[in-house]
Amino acid sequence: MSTQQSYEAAAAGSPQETAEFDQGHQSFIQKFQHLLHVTPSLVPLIVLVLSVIVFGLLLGSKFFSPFALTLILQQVGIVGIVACAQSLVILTAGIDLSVGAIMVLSSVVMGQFTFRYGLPPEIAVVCGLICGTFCGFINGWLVARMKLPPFIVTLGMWQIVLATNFLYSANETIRSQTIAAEAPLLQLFGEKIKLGGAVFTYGVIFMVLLVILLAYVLRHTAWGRHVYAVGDDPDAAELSGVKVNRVLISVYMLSGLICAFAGWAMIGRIGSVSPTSGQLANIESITAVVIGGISLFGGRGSILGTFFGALIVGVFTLGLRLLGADAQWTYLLIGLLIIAAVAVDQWIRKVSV
Amino acid sequence: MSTQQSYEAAAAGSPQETAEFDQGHQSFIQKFQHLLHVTPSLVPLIVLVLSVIVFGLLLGSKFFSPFALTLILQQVGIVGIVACAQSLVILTAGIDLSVGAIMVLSSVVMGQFTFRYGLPPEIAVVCGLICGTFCGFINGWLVARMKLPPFIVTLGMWQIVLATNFLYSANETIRSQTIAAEAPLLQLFGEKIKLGGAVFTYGVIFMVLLVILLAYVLRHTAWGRHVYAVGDDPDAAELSGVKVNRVLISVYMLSGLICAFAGWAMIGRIGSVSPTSGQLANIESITAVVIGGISLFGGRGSILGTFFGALIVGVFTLGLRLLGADAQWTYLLIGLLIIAAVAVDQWIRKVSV
Amino acid sequence: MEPILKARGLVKRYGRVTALDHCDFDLMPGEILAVIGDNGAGKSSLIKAISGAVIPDEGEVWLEGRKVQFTSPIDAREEGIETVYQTLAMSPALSIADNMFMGRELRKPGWRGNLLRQLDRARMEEIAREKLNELGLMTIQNINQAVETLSGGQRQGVAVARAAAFGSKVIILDEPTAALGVKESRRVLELIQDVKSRGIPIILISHNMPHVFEVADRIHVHRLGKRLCVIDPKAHSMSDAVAYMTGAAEPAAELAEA
Amino acid sequence: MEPILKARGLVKRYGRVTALDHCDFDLMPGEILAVIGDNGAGKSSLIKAISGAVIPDEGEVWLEGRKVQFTSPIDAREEGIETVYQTLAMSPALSIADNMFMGRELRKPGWRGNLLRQLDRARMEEIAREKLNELGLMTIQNINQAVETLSGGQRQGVAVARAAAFGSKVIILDEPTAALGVKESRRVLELIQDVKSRGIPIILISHNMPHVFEVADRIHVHRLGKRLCVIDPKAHSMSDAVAYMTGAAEPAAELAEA
Amino acid sequence: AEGVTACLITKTDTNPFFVKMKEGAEAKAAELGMTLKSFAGKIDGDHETQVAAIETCIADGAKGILLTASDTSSIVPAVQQARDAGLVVIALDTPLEPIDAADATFATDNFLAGELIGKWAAASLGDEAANAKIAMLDLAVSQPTVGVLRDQGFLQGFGIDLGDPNKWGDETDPRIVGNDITAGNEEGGRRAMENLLAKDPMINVVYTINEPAAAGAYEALKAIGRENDVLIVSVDGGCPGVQNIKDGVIGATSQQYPLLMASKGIEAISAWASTGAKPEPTPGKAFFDTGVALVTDQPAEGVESIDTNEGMNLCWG
Ligand SMILES: Nc1ncnc2c1ncn2[C@@H]1O[C@H](COP(=O)(O)OP(=O)(O)OP(=O)(O)O)[C@@H](O)[C@H]1O
Ligand SMILES: Nc1ncnc2c1ncn2[C@@H]1O[C@H](COP(=O)(O)OP(=O)(O)OP(=O)(O)O)[C@@H](O)[C@H]1O
Ligand SMILES: O[C@@H]1[C@H](O)[C@H](O)CO[C@H]1O
Ligand SMILES: [Mg+2]
Ligand SMILES: [Mg+2]
Repeated sequence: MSTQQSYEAAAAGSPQETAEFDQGHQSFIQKFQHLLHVTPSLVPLIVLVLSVIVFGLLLGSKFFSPFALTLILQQVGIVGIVACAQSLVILTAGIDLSVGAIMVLSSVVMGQFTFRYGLPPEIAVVCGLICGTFCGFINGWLVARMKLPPFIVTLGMWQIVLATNFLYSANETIRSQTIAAEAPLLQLFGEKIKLGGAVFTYGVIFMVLLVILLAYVLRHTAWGRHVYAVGDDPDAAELSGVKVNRVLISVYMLSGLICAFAGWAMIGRIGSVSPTSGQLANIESITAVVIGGISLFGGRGSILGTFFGALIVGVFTLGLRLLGADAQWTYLLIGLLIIAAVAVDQWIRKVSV
Repeated sequence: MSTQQSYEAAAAGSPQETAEFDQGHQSFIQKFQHLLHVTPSLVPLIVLVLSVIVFGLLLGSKFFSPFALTLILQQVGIVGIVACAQSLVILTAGIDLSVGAIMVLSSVVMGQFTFRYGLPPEIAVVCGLICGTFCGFINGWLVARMKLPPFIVTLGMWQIVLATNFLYSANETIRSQTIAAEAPLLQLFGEKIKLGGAVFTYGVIFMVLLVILLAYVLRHTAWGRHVYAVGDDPDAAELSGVKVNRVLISVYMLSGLICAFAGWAMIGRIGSVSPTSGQLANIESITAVVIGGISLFGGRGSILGTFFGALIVGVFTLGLRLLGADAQWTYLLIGLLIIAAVAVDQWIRKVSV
Repeated sequence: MEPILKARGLVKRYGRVTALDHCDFDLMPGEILAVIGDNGAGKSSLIKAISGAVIPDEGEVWLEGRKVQFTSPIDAREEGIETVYQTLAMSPALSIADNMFMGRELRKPGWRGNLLRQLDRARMEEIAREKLNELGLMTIQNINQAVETLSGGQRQGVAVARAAAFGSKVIILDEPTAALGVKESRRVLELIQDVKSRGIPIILISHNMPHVFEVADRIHVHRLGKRLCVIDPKAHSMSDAVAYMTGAAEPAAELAEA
Repeated sequence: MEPILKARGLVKRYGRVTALDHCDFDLMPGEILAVIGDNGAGKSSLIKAISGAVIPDEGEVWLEGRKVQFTSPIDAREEGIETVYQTLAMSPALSIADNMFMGRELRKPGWRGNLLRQLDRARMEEIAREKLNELGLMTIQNINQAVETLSGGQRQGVAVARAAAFGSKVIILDEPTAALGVKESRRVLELIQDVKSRGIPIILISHNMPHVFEVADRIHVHRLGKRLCVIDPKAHSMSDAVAYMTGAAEPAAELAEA
Repeated sequence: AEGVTACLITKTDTNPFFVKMKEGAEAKAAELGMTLKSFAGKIDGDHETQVAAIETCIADGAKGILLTASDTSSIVPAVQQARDAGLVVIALDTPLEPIDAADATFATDNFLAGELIGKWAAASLGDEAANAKIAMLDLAVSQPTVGVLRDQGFLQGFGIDLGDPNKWGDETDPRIVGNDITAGNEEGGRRAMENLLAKDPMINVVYTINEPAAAGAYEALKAIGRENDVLIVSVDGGCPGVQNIKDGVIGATSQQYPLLMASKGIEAISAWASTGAKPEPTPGKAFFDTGVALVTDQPAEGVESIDTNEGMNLCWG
């Protein structure tokens, strides 16, 4: 038992401390770069702050008023909530093209259960939330158990859920006045708190709380770390003891649930229950996620980034419109700005390696 | 120079042939499985053939006629061409959300250059092709040189190109009759060859030739192998001597060029030059690619698969309409069938490991 | 004595490639069993088949006399079988501590752990640091580094530290020292003997003959997808082992039955 | 004599981690230079910096006396520097032959190659097979296997075979035998000597002291991100080398200048 | 009304109909020295973008909004918010639900537009109308209101029992071969026509949601050589559409007047800004009817129509 190769013994007297290096002149800039490096969501935050400042300078008080700034929050509210759901799925290296459809079907269920079947609105809301979660479960089950690509699963579900929505609702809108009179609970997220000129709807507050909650869960719980691990390398995660299927199914279910909440919040925002809403939710939520710095290949990025990403688009949209650009020019400029925002992001990241 | 550890010498007399194993009873099924394994595009082909058979049995000669079958080819013609472009980009682990916009802008350029500026149609067509290639070049440059995520780049370009298209064309359609009278070259791809009841448009023939050409290039040229290597692992490709940036830019340029051809083919199909066409080209082309078995993570799959993927969607759409499903139900069923098609594909693959 | 882990007639084919060809396997309680063989002989495939990472086409596995059928590595882990795969199985973008505690994270004590289910990062980092120091990996400067930024050997060290810290019934190490330096390899060997002294049997795959002969109680020689023979390192020389595994010599008939 | 490859004052930092700390380097024409050091000492970072795979924060590199600034490994390759990276740099989904000829594919003779630019698969496969056989990798049953399905050692063998086949001015091998079996490692050592006899200098990073002392003309000892000293294997023992690289002993002052 | 800001919010920015509406509004605004800001949904039926646009107009301090609503009842709370903030809101083209949610409405009657082409088709076929085979080329699966109104108006005019008048596709009349969707463009029109032709190649009447869809349907018919024995009817009466009637592509179309709607709307905002007066509706109707006219070169008995020369003069209004 002691065929030990003799030269190996020479290593015995080696020092026992961890290596340390003189970092040289650690200037402020270098410290800042390091901070950016360890907190990637700071980058979209910087882009956001820069764009607020630029539009503020260009537009003055029209833009830089509590009213306009909180208006942006309201305008990105729904997309922000949906983008949270989308972030979770994208973190697992998936994609959810059915978010918009699930959102609108859930809101239709809330509305129709109340008005068609006469259920109490509380129960109808719960049914809507269950509906969303169930759609998410189907997505998750197909992705995790059947090993189908998320893109296809949710593309299929998008069509299925949307068609179901149109068939079930018979394309009928439930009018805002009716809801306000008979089931105001459905419009809960439309309630506002006013502070000076600033207007915060419950929907906006919900979005902010949701972002904080998810940021906590992703960072500070085991489940959160597993979400990252699954997105990073599912085989490695499986081999090192993560119940990959369970994590995937739970992520898609949670995504469905959040979309159902978004559907509820949407009733609050637009007042009525309309089966044609939410058609742009897919592309807008994915845009927010990607501008926010989450990799479409999974496992990298943070939910705070998504939040800032959604706000960046909101700021650009409102700012450009107030500057008087007309619709096609706005689209064109937003296209340019999206690319520019990500280029700045990329550049800051590169500087900060 | 001969501290060689003595025991290593014992390996000297080891045999020099490659290991071989008795494969046991290589039944027909096993050989078939192996074939599926080495030719992954066979799987969507099988799904395609199965669905043609099923619809043929259900619908009889209404579906199983040369007319209906070639009609499917015509209906998937444009998507098929665009899906070729999309496949190339997705093979490099990218995605091109601007395909539809590039297609329609190119067709508008061909039309407007002919009719607004009075250029000969040959030159206008060339300008349109250059326009598409140039849009692709911008995409490629941003992806390769600026290292921006393809999703964002092409999302931005989508908005930019589409807005340019609407601004430039002033939303004016150039009518089919005018084109037929003054610049029939623009409608070239609408010309047909009839063989019995079967109708082949030049557009369909172009699509088939394009698929064959790309299949050859991807499989049998160095550039083709580099496309796969870049999609597989760009760092590894770079380290092993592939000019990754050059490959990426060339892929996006080629994609733009193919989209411009699709735009030309579209003029042939719808007769007129219409700035509102092509709105579904993104999602439909990606669907075809994914159903055809190309991985969205790049580096795996074949262009033939894409071709079959496009045909599968075409068969389902027409088949269901002929079975009498109305538009909403068709939509729902196509959702189900897309999932089912990929599930069958996955199952066949699993069996064949 | 009954083997703690036993396999019979394992077959695994990948298309036209045969990785395991009716392979047998035995691990005795408390022993260090080395598995040696040429590149591509099927060693990794063998341990994947017994740890649930791949499902064999044919053949059976017994753990402590019970027939088991692991369908995932989690099944095996829940039975106390801890494996360091050759590919290391780590999440590149996550930190060292995250990776070490993946699937068995520690929570904060009290309500923050129970109610908020908050992870105890500080403790996990501290333990991770300690385990790495035990292996002599003093060049890891930042315990929060993403695993993908570690050097080849550092990465391997993290994987080995993880298995040693958590294995309870069997520990499987697939080439644990391949990328390690002289000092770090030495530490791993010490660790292996440490684990053995806690009564836990170890399967060690290695190409390093001096190391194998130093620590192994028995040596399973793998060749062309099957167990060629099992030899006693005290009764055979390294040259014998090398000759058998490369096919330069045939083992005596009775060895093949060992 | 002028070094064929020379570097002075290389620095590479990754955030808070220092990988190279004002490191010097010299490779003489026709020699085999071994680089040894602890895990994470910065050996891979060093060769990445001189082969263009990473761009150093500070420092300069000379090739044959000319100052060079490689911004990508392709630049280095075009100068005839061929590298086997520790991570192997292969495209997992592509076949062995595809990987070996990546970036320098052979085309069919005649119009099919010139006009249709058709690859000569048959010849590439044949050459690939031959190169692998030279390394004794007899277990590779199917030359069209995707690299991701190869065993750890087989994969490494493919990478080494590639470098040996194409290197013209300098060949750099980062732990080429780490995952290789006894027989296959032996072949690689023979190959290294073969290459040297063709007059091509080699940089060899390895943790295997007997191998290093067997083939190296000079040994560069790397420690904590810099060159600690350069020793002559005939004048020093393995124990000396190990003591220097692990920090257990300090080299004599004059060595550090070698 | 110098310096007054007005907003125009349309359903999309990609439909020539709305492009013309925008041009009309811009011209009028320039004439009156007003600033016009125009907004549009990204796709037809995109309701949220319209809500955001109304909010932006409020934040921008505009005096009035011209709105073609994508979702006629869902938009009402947002409209109310604008009115509460002192803006005048005028619905163009599409009445809100309820119609008095807007301060005024300048619109075409879309149901009437459909009815006219339905009557014309039935009258042109004469006795053959009883054996007609009809293809219905609609807008989108979401059944937006314009689409439903025109579709159902057409069927009513043709003499077909509607079932539920709030949705299409529930009719049982065997003369209807099927409904398909076109997205309102040429490509969708061609594909939908092909699908229905594969179902029944003997279709002889084609209703289309608008003229681009009609042009696409025509290409499909031409491809099988049936372009001359099928009646295509449509809605809009845009200049290319009227030209297509001249060329025999479309049989008849119901013409609307978006430029008129827009310029009237701008005038109304200007009046509101200077005098606080709101426009009056057409006597006997809840809205100001900008009118609809059937354009065809083959007038049918019992259906009033104008010919293409007049249609050309009036196109886009
Ligand atoms: N997924 C797979 N697909 C196809 N062939 C495979 C796959 N995995 C392994 N093989 C093949 O099976 C054989 C055995 O591989 P294995 O990894 O078990 O070898 P090994 O003995 O561990 O080799 P090494 O010492 O190099 O790690 C090899 O020929 C390998 O190419
Ligand atoms: N991309 C990176 N980001 C952060 N740190 C890095 C990165 N690459 C290397 N390092 C760190 O730099 C140091 C040197 O790494 P390097 O890979 O050069 O070591 P090595 O000497 O090759 O070690 P081994 O023998 O284990 O291969 C290590 O501490 C490593 O963690
Ligand atoms: O209401 C509009 C117009 O009438 C036009 O025909 C376009 O389609 C509808 O949305
Ligand atoms: Mg192995
Ligand atoms: Mg290294």
